[in-house]
Amino acid sequence: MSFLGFGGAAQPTSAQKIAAAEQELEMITDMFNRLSNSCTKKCIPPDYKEGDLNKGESVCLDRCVAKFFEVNVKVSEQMQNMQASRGGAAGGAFGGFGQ
Amino acid sequence: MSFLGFGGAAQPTSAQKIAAAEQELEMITDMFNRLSNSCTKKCIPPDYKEGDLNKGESVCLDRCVAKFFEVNVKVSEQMQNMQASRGGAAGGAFGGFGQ
Amino acid sequence: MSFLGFGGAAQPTSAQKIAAAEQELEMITDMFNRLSNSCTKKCIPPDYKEGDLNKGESVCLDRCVAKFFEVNVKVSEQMQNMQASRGGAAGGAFGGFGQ
Amino acid sequence: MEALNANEQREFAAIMERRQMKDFMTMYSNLVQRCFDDCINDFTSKAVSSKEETCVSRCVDKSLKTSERLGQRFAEQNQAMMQGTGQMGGI
Amino acid sequence: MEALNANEQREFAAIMERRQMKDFMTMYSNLVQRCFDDCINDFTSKAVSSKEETCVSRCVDKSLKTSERLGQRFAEQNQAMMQGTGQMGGI
Amino acid sequence: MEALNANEQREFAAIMERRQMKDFMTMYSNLVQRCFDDCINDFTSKAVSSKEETCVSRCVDKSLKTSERLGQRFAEQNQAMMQGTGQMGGI
Repeated sequence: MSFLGFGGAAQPTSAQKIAAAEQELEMITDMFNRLSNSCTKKCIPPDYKEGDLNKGESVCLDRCVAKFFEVNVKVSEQMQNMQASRGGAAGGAFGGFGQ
Repeated sequence: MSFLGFGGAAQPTSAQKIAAAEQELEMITDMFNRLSNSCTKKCIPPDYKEGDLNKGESVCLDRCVAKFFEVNVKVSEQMQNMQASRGGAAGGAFGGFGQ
Repeated sequence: MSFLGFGGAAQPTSAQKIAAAEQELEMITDMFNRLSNSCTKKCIPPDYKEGDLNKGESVCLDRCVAKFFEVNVKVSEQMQNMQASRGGAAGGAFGGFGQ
Repeated sequence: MEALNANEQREFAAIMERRQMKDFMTMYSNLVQRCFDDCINDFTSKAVSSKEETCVSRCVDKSLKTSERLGQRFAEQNQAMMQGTGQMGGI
Repeated sequence: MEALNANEQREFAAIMERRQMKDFMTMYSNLVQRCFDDCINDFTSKAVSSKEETCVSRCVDKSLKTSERLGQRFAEQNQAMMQGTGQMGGI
Repeated sequence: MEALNANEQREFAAIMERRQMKDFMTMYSNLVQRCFDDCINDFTSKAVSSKEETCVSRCVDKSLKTSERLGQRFAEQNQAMMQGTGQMGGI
């Protein structure tokens, strides 16, 4: 994903390009799954009084997606600033945050 | 899993048959893990006053497994009906529901 | 991880040794991710009144890591005792516990 | 991804196809788990009650509609971000 | 799966074997995490208290018994479903 | 792991390198999800409010510091355990 500030390096091989496309697809899928999870929890009450999305739920989902992207961009910017001011890779040997 | 209504196509190769068997095993393992998760949360209080399962917990687990399978069948039927009435694949480019 | 009581067998091949090192790395990464998850939930309130870790949070994290390791050792010992008294592998065909 | 040539695109499409069944399975399993967790809370019987069955049916219905809507919005936002505008119009 | 011949079954068995260690590891990690999460809630000391230790020990015990029981019921239901009955007798 | 020779170590390092990008991505995604879940709870508008933005920024900050501290303690404990002492000094 370009907003993460990756990419660069010259003339990749076919295998590298395909692997990169695959990794990008995986990351987008993962991002969508996380967004789905979060926005469903925030917008859809788990009592299911009806099978349709009502107006309030629909609008909430739309705004939730927009906000998720905005947070994504902000976090990305903040990490790039930190990396720039540190002049190197952030994080250490262990990088997981758990969920 | 046959209740999902997959299968079909003629004369698969050895590699395909093994891959299918592996995928089936993976899906059954995944289903068991999800069921374990859900039924433990629903039936086993996290205070551990004893190391043994008491009668109530045991019965709850048994019924929970039965209900999980029944829900599985119902969801599968509902999705097959929807697919049949739509005349095609349900869902779009992004299909995750999160957990 | 040696505290699990694995290892043994004589003269592994290069591929086996590398696979084992990879598996060990994966397991340590997984363990760190789980510990991160648990200790963050237990020690860091999700209201973020400040960006820094305060004294109480820092001490809580340190103790949480120590306790996580201690629990790990205790669970490992208990399972080894059970295995020894049963004279074989614990668990059945399905072994997941969910999260 | 824009730089893939015809051959590479064909290979990538094959990889995506192999992933589709797996993704569908995960989607299905998540759906079952969510609707089970939200709708089944009575263990005085081993049979799903009609009330629970209604709940599961609506849950499936609503979850699929939720996923469809989220997928549309996600695709729009992703598109917008790729084009570098970072902004979508007016909700 | 019933259509695998002897050679294919041998290959499949080898794949399963390679998976077993990984599955055991996941099971073990889930067990540690569950019992830690449920039993350890006091961070005024860095040592596990005897009360916490008892809780962890019972948690391990009960979790293994839970998993064993669930595995039995799951296998029965799965068997029944494969045979197309979809129904188990009488709880 | 101590028994890897030079060649094996080189191969293992290459494997680790390939994993690093993936691990970083997972770390990043977890961070976004955590801070979104904890900070964004008002859906009366589609724009992130300044209050929410402050929360996200502190969440990122604190999460990275948390991860760094946990990583240090984890490495120490792991080291101690490998040496068979099983005990760390004095908190």
